Amino acid sequence: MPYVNTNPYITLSQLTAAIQGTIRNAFSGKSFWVVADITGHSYYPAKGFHFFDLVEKDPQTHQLTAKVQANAWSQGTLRIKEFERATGQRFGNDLHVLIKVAVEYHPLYGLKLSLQDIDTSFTKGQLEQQKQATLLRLVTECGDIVRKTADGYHTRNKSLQLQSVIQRIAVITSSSAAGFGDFKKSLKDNIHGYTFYMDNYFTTVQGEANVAQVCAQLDAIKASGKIYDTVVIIRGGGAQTDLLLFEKFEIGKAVAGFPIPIIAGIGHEINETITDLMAHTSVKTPTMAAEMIITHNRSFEDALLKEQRNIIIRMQQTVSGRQQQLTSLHAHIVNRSRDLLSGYKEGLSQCRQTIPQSARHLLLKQRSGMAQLSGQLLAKPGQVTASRLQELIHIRQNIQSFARKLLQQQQQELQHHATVIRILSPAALLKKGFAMVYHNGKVVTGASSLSTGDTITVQLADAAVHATITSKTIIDGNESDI
Amino acid sequence: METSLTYEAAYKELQEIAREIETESVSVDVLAARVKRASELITFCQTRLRATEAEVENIIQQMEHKTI
Amino acid sequence: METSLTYEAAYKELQEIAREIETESVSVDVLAARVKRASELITFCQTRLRATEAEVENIIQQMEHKTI
Amino acid sequence: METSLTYEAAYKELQEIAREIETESVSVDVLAARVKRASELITFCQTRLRATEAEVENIIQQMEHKTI
Amino acid sequence: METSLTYEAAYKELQEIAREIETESVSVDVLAARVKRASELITFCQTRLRATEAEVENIIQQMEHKTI
Amino acid sequence: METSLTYEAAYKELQEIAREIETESVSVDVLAARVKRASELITFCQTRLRATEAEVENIIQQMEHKTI
Amino acid sequence: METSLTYEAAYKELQEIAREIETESVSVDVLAARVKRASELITFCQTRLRATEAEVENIIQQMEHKTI
Repeated sequence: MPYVNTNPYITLSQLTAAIQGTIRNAFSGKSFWVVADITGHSYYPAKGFHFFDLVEKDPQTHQLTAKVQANAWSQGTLRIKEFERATGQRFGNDLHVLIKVAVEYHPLYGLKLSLQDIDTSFTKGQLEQQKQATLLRLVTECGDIVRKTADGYHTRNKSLQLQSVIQRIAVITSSSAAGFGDFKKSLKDNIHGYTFYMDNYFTTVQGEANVAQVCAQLDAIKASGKIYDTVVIIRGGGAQTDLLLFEKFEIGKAVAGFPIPIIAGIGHEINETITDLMAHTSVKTPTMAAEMIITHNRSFEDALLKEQRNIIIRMQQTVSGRQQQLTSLHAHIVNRSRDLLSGYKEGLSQCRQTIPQSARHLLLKQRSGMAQLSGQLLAKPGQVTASRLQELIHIRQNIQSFARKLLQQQQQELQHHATVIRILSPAALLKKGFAMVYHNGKVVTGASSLSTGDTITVQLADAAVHATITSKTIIDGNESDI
Repeated sequence: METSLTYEAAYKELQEIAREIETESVSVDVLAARVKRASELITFCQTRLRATEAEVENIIQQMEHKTI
Repeated sequence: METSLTYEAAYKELQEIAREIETESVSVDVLAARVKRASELITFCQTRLRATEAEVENIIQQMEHKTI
Repeated sequence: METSLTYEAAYKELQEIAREIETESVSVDVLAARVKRASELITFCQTRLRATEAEVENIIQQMEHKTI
Repeated sequence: METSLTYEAAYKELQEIAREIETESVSVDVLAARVKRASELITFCQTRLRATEAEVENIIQQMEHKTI
Repeated sequence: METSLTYEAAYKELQEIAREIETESVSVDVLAARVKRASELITFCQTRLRATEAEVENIIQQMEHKTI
Repeated sequence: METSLTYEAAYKELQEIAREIETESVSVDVLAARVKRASELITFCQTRLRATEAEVENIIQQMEHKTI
């Protein structure tokens, strides 16, 4: 049966025109900030066009949930260049971005999103987040070689002491890199004429995929058995972007734990990569790395020359100091010797003075002692005899007077006795009128033996009378008692 | 001069000499010798900084002959 | 003078003599001998010092020629 | 009177007689005899005393003549 | 005078004599001898002292000629 | 008078006699004899004293002649 | 006088005699003898003293002549 078109129809172009009209009606003059990942990116430098897909993935399943083709024409490409400069990140696959797009429909090419602007801060934040995650991982997983400190990160490599002179250098770089050329030239042409020995360990230093290569070259350096003063990592120059390689955990770890001090001269201006943070020293460009090495060596030479000057000055000071010491010692010995001699002279002359003086004095004293003694001896004997004579005279007087006195006294006593006897003699008594009465030839002292008629003789001074007693009266009074 | 002499050792020795002289713990008897040694050390370092490896070797040879 | 005498030993002896003379512990009997000895020691020390000075100066000259 | 009588003995006897008389222990009978004896003794003593006196005075005179 | 006599010993003896005479602990019997001895010792000491002085001065002169 | 008598002994005896007479312990019988003895002793002592005096004076005279 | 007598001994004896006479503890019997001895001792001492004086003075003169 012949095909009969019973359904009414329009042409595709009519349809696409309708779609285009609808979309234009809906989206014309509008633009949208969209968050999406980039895939399938391609860039045509000649035209300055970017073609890429914007996709969205399910966070859990990672299944695509949306996908739209996108492009960037001259205006968008300009924005992208600014973005790359600002972030240090190449616009390309796997980049998570916030972009401003306009929705366009073309009957021939279909639905496309046209990039009008790209949010630099958003990507920077993204990169920073990734970087912080990597750093956290380094600190947690490689705690023995990486440590967070108040002002950054401390690594084993940082703790290594640079040699006083850096002469033996291992360079990790790309052979074709312009930065390597700059580095070599700077070292070679140094104004001080320092010599350097350089071994090149070539690798690709761009693209995240080359992490293993860089790590392998580090291992090769270690395995070489040569002694290097430093390892210099130089990126090949060119675009300021594509630093993601140096943000990688593996490289960070290898650099942090490397036994030779690493100088990173990766060449960027924006911010330091993880490699920079982990390396011993980090400079902005390969030329600066060379300059740093030359300056380092120069400072050693300066130190040497400073010591040399010190030694020269001190040596001269020492010699002149010794000279002074010697001179002063010399003067001292001379002066003291003279003093000593004059002191001895003084002592001697004093002896010479005092001895005669003392001797004369001694003799004088003896002489005066002698004079005194002889004076005593002259005067005293006369006194002795005179006093003896006096004694004699005195004793003679005594004898005379006492002999006379004795005789006188004897005379008086004798006189006294004579007087007493004279007074008491009977003759004296009779003269005074007393009489003695005799009876029968005996002296009568009481009347008891006498009686009346008895004859008694009374003796008087001049005669004796005889009487007879005629009466007798007893006297009882004492009136005449003497 | 010792072949194993490093820049560090040379510098250290130099400092030691400077310190000795400064503290006058070096006697006049060895003063000249010390200065000579310092001179050699500096020469050694400076030469080594600039010369090629072969030249350095040569200098070391000469130094050894002199000092013995 | 003894060939084995060092500057240091000579200087020490010199100081000893100076101290002796200072403290008057040296008698007239030995004073001349001591002063003579001191004179010899000073001469010795000065000779040594000058030799050292010359030597040092020489080394310094060489060093300066090299480094400039 | 006894030729052997001394002044001392005479004087002693005299004193004895004087004491007897004074104490009235002698009777009038013997008093006269005692007084007689006493009188004799006094005479003796006085004679002696005068003789001695004369002699002593004589010696003294001589002494004074000599020493003056 | 003894040949072995030293200035020191002589001076000591001299001082001893001076002290003895001064304190008058020396008798007249030996004074002259002591003074004589002192005189000899002084002569000895002076001779010695002058000789030493001359010698020392000579050495000092030589030293100064040398050092200037 | 005894030839062996000394001044000292004589004077002592004299003092003894004086004391006896003073204390009246000498009897009249011997008084004259004692005084006589005293007189003799005094004469003896005086003689001696004068002799000594003269002798001493003589010695002193000689001394003074010498010393003046 | 004894030949072995020293001034010292003589002076001492003299002092002893002076003291005896001074205190009158010397008897008249020996006084003259003592004074005589003293006189001799004085003579001796003075002689000695003069001799010593002369000798000492002589030595002193010589000393002074020498040293001036």
